[in-house]
Amino acid sequence: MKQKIWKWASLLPLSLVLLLSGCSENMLVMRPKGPVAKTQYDLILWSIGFMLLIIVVVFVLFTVVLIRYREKPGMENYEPEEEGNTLLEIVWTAIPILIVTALAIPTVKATFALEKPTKEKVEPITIHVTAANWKWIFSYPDQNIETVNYVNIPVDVPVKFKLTSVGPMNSFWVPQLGGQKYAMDGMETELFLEADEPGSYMGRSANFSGEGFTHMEFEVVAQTQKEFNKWVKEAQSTAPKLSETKYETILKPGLVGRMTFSNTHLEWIDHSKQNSHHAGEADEQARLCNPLEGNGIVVE
Amino acid sequence: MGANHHHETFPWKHIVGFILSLVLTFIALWVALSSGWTIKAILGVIVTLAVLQAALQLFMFMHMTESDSGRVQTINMLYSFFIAVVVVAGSIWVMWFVL
Amino acid sequence: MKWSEFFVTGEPLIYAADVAIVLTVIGIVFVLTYFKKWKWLWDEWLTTVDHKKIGVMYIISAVLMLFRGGVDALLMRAQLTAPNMKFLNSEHYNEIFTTHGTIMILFMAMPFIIGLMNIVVPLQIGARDVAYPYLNALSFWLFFVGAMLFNISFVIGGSPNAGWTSYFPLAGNEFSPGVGNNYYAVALQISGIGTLMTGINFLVTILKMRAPGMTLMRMPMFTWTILITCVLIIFAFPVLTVALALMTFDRLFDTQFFTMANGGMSMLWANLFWIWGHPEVYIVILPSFGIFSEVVSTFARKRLFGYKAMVYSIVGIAFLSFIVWVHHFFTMGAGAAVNSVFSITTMAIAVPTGVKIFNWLFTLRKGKIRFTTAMLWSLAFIPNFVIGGVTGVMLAMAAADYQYHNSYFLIAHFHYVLIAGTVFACFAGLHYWYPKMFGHILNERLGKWTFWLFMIGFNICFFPMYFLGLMGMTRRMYTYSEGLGWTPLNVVASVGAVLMGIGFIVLCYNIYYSARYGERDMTGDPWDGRTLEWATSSPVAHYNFAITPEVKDLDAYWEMKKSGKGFEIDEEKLKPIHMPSNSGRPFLISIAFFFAGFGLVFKWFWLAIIATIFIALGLILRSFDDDDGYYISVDEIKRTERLSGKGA
Amino acid sequence: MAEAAHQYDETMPLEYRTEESRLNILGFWIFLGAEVVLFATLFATYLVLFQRTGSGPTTSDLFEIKDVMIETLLLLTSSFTCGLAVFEMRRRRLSGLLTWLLVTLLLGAGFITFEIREFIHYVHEGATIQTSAFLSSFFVLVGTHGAHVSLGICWMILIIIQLLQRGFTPRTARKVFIVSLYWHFLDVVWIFIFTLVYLTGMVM
Ligand code: HEA
Ligand code: HEA
Ligand code: CUA
Ligand SMILES: [Cu+2]
Repeated sequence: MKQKIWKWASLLPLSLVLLLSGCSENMLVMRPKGPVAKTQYDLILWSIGFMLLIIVVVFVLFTVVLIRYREKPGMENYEPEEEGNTLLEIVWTAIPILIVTALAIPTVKATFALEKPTKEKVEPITIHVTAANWKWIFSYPDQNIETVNYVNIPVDVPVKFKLTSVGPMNSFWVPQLGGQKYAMDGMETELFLEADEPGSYMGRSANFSGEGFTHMEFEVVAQTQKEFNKWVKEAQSTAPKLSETKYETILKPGLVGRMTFSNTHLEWIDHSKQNSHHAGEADEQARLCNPLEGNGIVVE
Repeated sequence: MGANHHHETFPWKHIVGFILSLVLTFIALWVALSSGWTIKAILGVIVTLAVLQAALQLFMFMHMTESDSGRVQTINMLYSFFIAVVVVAGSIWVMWFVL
Repeated sequence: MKWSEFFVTGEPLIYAADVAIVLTVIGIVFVLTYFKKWKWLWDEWLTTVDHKKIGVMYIISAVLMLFRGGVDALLMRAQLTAPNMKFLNSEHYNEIFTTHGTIMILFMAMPFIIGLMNIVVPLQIGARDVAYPYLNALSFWLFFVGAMLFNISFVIGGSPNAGWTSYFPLAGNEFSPGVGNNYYAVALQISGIGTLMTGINFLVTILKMRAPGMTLMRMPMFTWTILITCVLIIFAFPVLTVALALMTFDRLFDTQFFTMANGGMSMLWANLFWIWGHPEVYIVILPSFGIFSEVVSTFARKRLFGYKAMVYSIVGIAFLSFIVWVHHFFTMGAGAAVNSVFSITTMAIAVPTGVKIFNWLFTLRKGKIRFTTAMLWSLAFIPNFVIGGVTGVMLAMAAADYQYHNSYFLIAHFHYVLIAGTVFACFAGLHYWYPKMFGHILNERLGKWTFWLFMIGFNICFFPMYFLGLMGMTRRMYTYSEGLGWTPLNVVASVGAVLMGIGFIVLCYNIYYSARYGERDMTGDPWDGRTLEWATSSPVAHYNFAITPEVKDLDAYWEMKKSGKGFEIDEEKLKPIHMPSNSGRPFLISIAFFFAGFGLVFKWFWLAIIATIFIALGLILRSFDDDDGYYISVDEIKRTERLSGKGA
Repeated sequence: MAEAAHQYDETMPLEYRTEESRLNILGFWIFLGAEVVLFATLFATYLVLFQRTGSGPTTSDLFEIKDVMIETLLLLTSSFTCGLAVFEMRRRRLSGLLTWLLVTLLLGAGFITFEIREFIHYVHEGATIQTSAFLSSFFVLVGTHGAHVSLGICWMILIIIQLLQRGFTPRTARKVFIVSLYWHFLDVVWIFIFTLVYLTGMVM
């Protein structure tokens, strides 16, 4: 029995070490590439420290108790009786309160900080994000560009994502740049992110939205300001115009590849306004959103 | 205890309760429609009046505190009102940003 | 509607299920007929109002549902083992995680706990039965038909597929046009009503029917946790009732609560769902804490350390559980103030829970620990649950949760608390109270095999998921591509799941084996127990206690034994015992509920209306029912007591 | 329940005389606690949605104070007469009990009639349960209350029949008492509907 418990107890820390060393490459959350993700990363590390401490204390106590107080031969007349111990109980109420406080303060600070742009001096760039079944549409109102399933951003510039959705809720998540926020129909949520380093970052929907949800990935390409400007120019001059009919076909349930347009759908519709596209056209909407009537989902 | 109840010959308690509830209702009506106060003040007052009137029903008509379970019944009602407030106020607060 | 739409078609898996169901039904009918057991089934089970039998039926249903939910889990793990698997397509995967989550929480964990509480609570407080035996039967049958209704969706009409949380607008008509989500709304409603009635029933039972001398502060800890759980049920389930009703209206009558048009608000669903949903997870964990308390103190042979603090901490947890729900949607944008407040209330729950953990550890300290199977489950709970709990606190940190939300980190958290908490407790309770239910002990050797297989498998399965979450793997993905580095950990997880499956099979075998060869429990007190249920014979006489025991202290039976007498039955003091009569009505009313529900699911309103008339009829008959029950004579009690070796 | 089910305690009102009755009354109180939360959820829903009228009418377009006041007074009075019924019961006057129960029942029926008229009126104006989130939540909240009142009426009829058949017994007395709790409770709910739905709707 004794060995078994030891073996088992050693399993967890061991696997922890293995996992941390072997897979850290892929642990996107632990490899932040921007100030938002960095804030969260610091908070996570801070909390992991306390959690490990708690786990160690409990595990050590547990093991010691189990080994020392097993029933052994010769204990027949041992009649343990004990009611409690107020002092001890105060200790293990007080210490958790302190730990929780130590966790709560930075949490509240970070939570408030993440509502604001990451930099004060630099004017943020605004990008509207529309989640639709099952693709991500990005609109740059100032640049007058619209992209599908990928988004280019300049590094070191705060990006203000304005999120909304046509249909089911989705969640906009780019682990290496920062935590997620929901995109919901008929309303708008705001998420500030920023990249420190040029590179390509995986983004995906984190909230289940139906059949094609698994494939709702997008790429965030962080570029230097110069490259970004170049891309904007190029897109503005070479990309086709988005027409309303084209836009409707994009909205149809299904998967699409990447696209770029030199205007945005915001010109004629803003899904974040309640009922902007629904009033009186519920049937139309039902037709659009009903997966059975759409062209079906294309899955590899 | 409700035991004293059966010795009474005239339902004083009920009549007083009824008159009070009418009075409270009409005050609420006047406050809402004719007082001309600010919306906040009106809402505050009429909600308070409603709570008063609910308490009135519970004590005057429903004999909440009687029987050997009176305490449990009272705690139960108070707690359910607490949860009710949490649900109503909480929901409004949480979704305020979209309302 | 065409028949081809009515029955789910076109899937080998489902045809296999069809065949299995038909064969099982034929098999059951055949066996019952062949052995002439119909009358027995009706008299002894379908019409029973005995809390012990109702409890057994709850547990049997729960184990069946554990099997169903477990098969779902294994199917999901099979699909996720390798990248780009073609085993399940998206539609099927979506249905499977939805039914897995719903069944495991509502039709496995809850009824398992309710089953144990049915069997144990009246015994622990020295009562003859619950406050409302008839209602208790109705509660069970409502739960049961709700569960059956939910399960047949698999072969008739199609399963719900919007997740156990069924967020709108996805769960609305626009995006889920089939009947699957109607099943969700209606089946949960029916069994939820049953649960609410159970809550009221047991609250009154515990408050009013305790043996003389058993003050609140002398109640066994399990009974305490049930008392508080009932409070949670009573105040949380009405919220679910309303949420599901609104969902039903939206889906069947085109109302606009959660729709995207005309002012509807999908966030409101999430809000209502979690106002119920968070207390719900404590509804399944508090009784588990109670079970662990009983088992730990019995096998450490010590009184529970810090009994009072244990009581206050459950009250504290229950209170807090109603003011934390927003932590399930920190990412919906309610703002920093809202998130901060709910962050702090959530983290606060760590404090009373920690008190409990340390009190258990100190109950063990200086004890005389015996490692029975029930004890192993309870011991394993402590370290495993702490892992789940502290990662819960990490989730509670709003700003950090933006990174964990809906990722496998979350999946790992809640399986750690649900399995190491609730499932371990159910297994501990099952092994511990098994002799009370069936009169024999579950084989310890097989029990330990189950334990080690399941417990190790559990860690292998879910520990890697924390890291999958940090790697960016989100929940509810039916597949993933190569090159993300997720494959090895997913393989590991699936291996763990298989181990758990094997553990479960060993458990089932153990039930069969012990029924045939298991050690009979002649004393009624096989574990040298501390609370009153061990003062009865095993299995328990249908009237429970021949005379009502008098309670002088916490751990009443332990005190009786220590004073040298045990629980003696003085034949002179026996009086006739009043018992409630059996009734077939709860069962029949519930069948009517089934048809009403089925009618609603398919919008066959004529069926729903006819069935509702039957329900009303049943209730009216009940109202005019003058049955006062019957008395068991002193002679019969004497005979029973002597047979069980308890009488003088 | 046990033997105690037949222990009489002469000092108590009839409805509390048996253990079974005491358990049932307490259970019903607890059920009412659950009902409070049920209605609170409906109120929360209504208050979150009532300004989301879509393209449909708003509160001030619809509500008319006269109808509402009639309903309110009918229900308030019925709660009073229901109290009188229990008062008569405690004085052991069957005829008084039956009379006041009947009056209560009629007032309740009057309330329901006016409510149905009100609903029909709204529907004629194009305000149906499907029109907007506001109206869905309005009809479901007020309708749930109305359904409770209708159920209460049916229940009272059953009890009147039983009283006529069996006269005063601990069982019938308990049933009267419980239905009276239910009835008063519905009045409590109505007070909040009156305040938070109608008055608030006319103010905003
Ligand atoms: C039995 C079920 C159960 C239990 C007991 C818990 C317990 C806890 N849960 Fe969990 N939870 C779930 C079931 C459960 N949860 C489920 C099913 C979901 C997901 C639903 C879904 O989305 O599908 C979920 C999701 C969930 C979320 C949402 C995350 C998200 O969606 O992004 C959060 C966030 O705060 C959370 C937090 C907590 C906390 C703080 C506790 C605490 O109660 C834990 C307290 C325990 C301890 C902390 C350990 C012991 C304490 C000590 C040793 C003392 C010292 C410790 C400290 C000072 C930290 N849970
Ligand atoms: C008490 C609750 C409970 C329990 C016990 C479990 C048990 C298990 N769960 Fe569960 N799970 C949930 C509650 C629970 N789960 C919830 C609420 C969700 C969220 C759903 C949602 O997103 O909506 C979820 C989601 C969930 C997922 C995520 C799916 C996704 O998001 O894509 C996964 C993935 O691995 C998983 C796995 C498992 C496994 C392997 C087990 C194992 O412990 C199971 C053990 C196995 C058995 C007991 C098998 C027994 C059967 C056999 C041995 C028979 C073999 C025979 C044949 C195959 C014919 N669960
Ligand atoms: Cu918005 Cu469909
Ligand atoms: Cu929670």
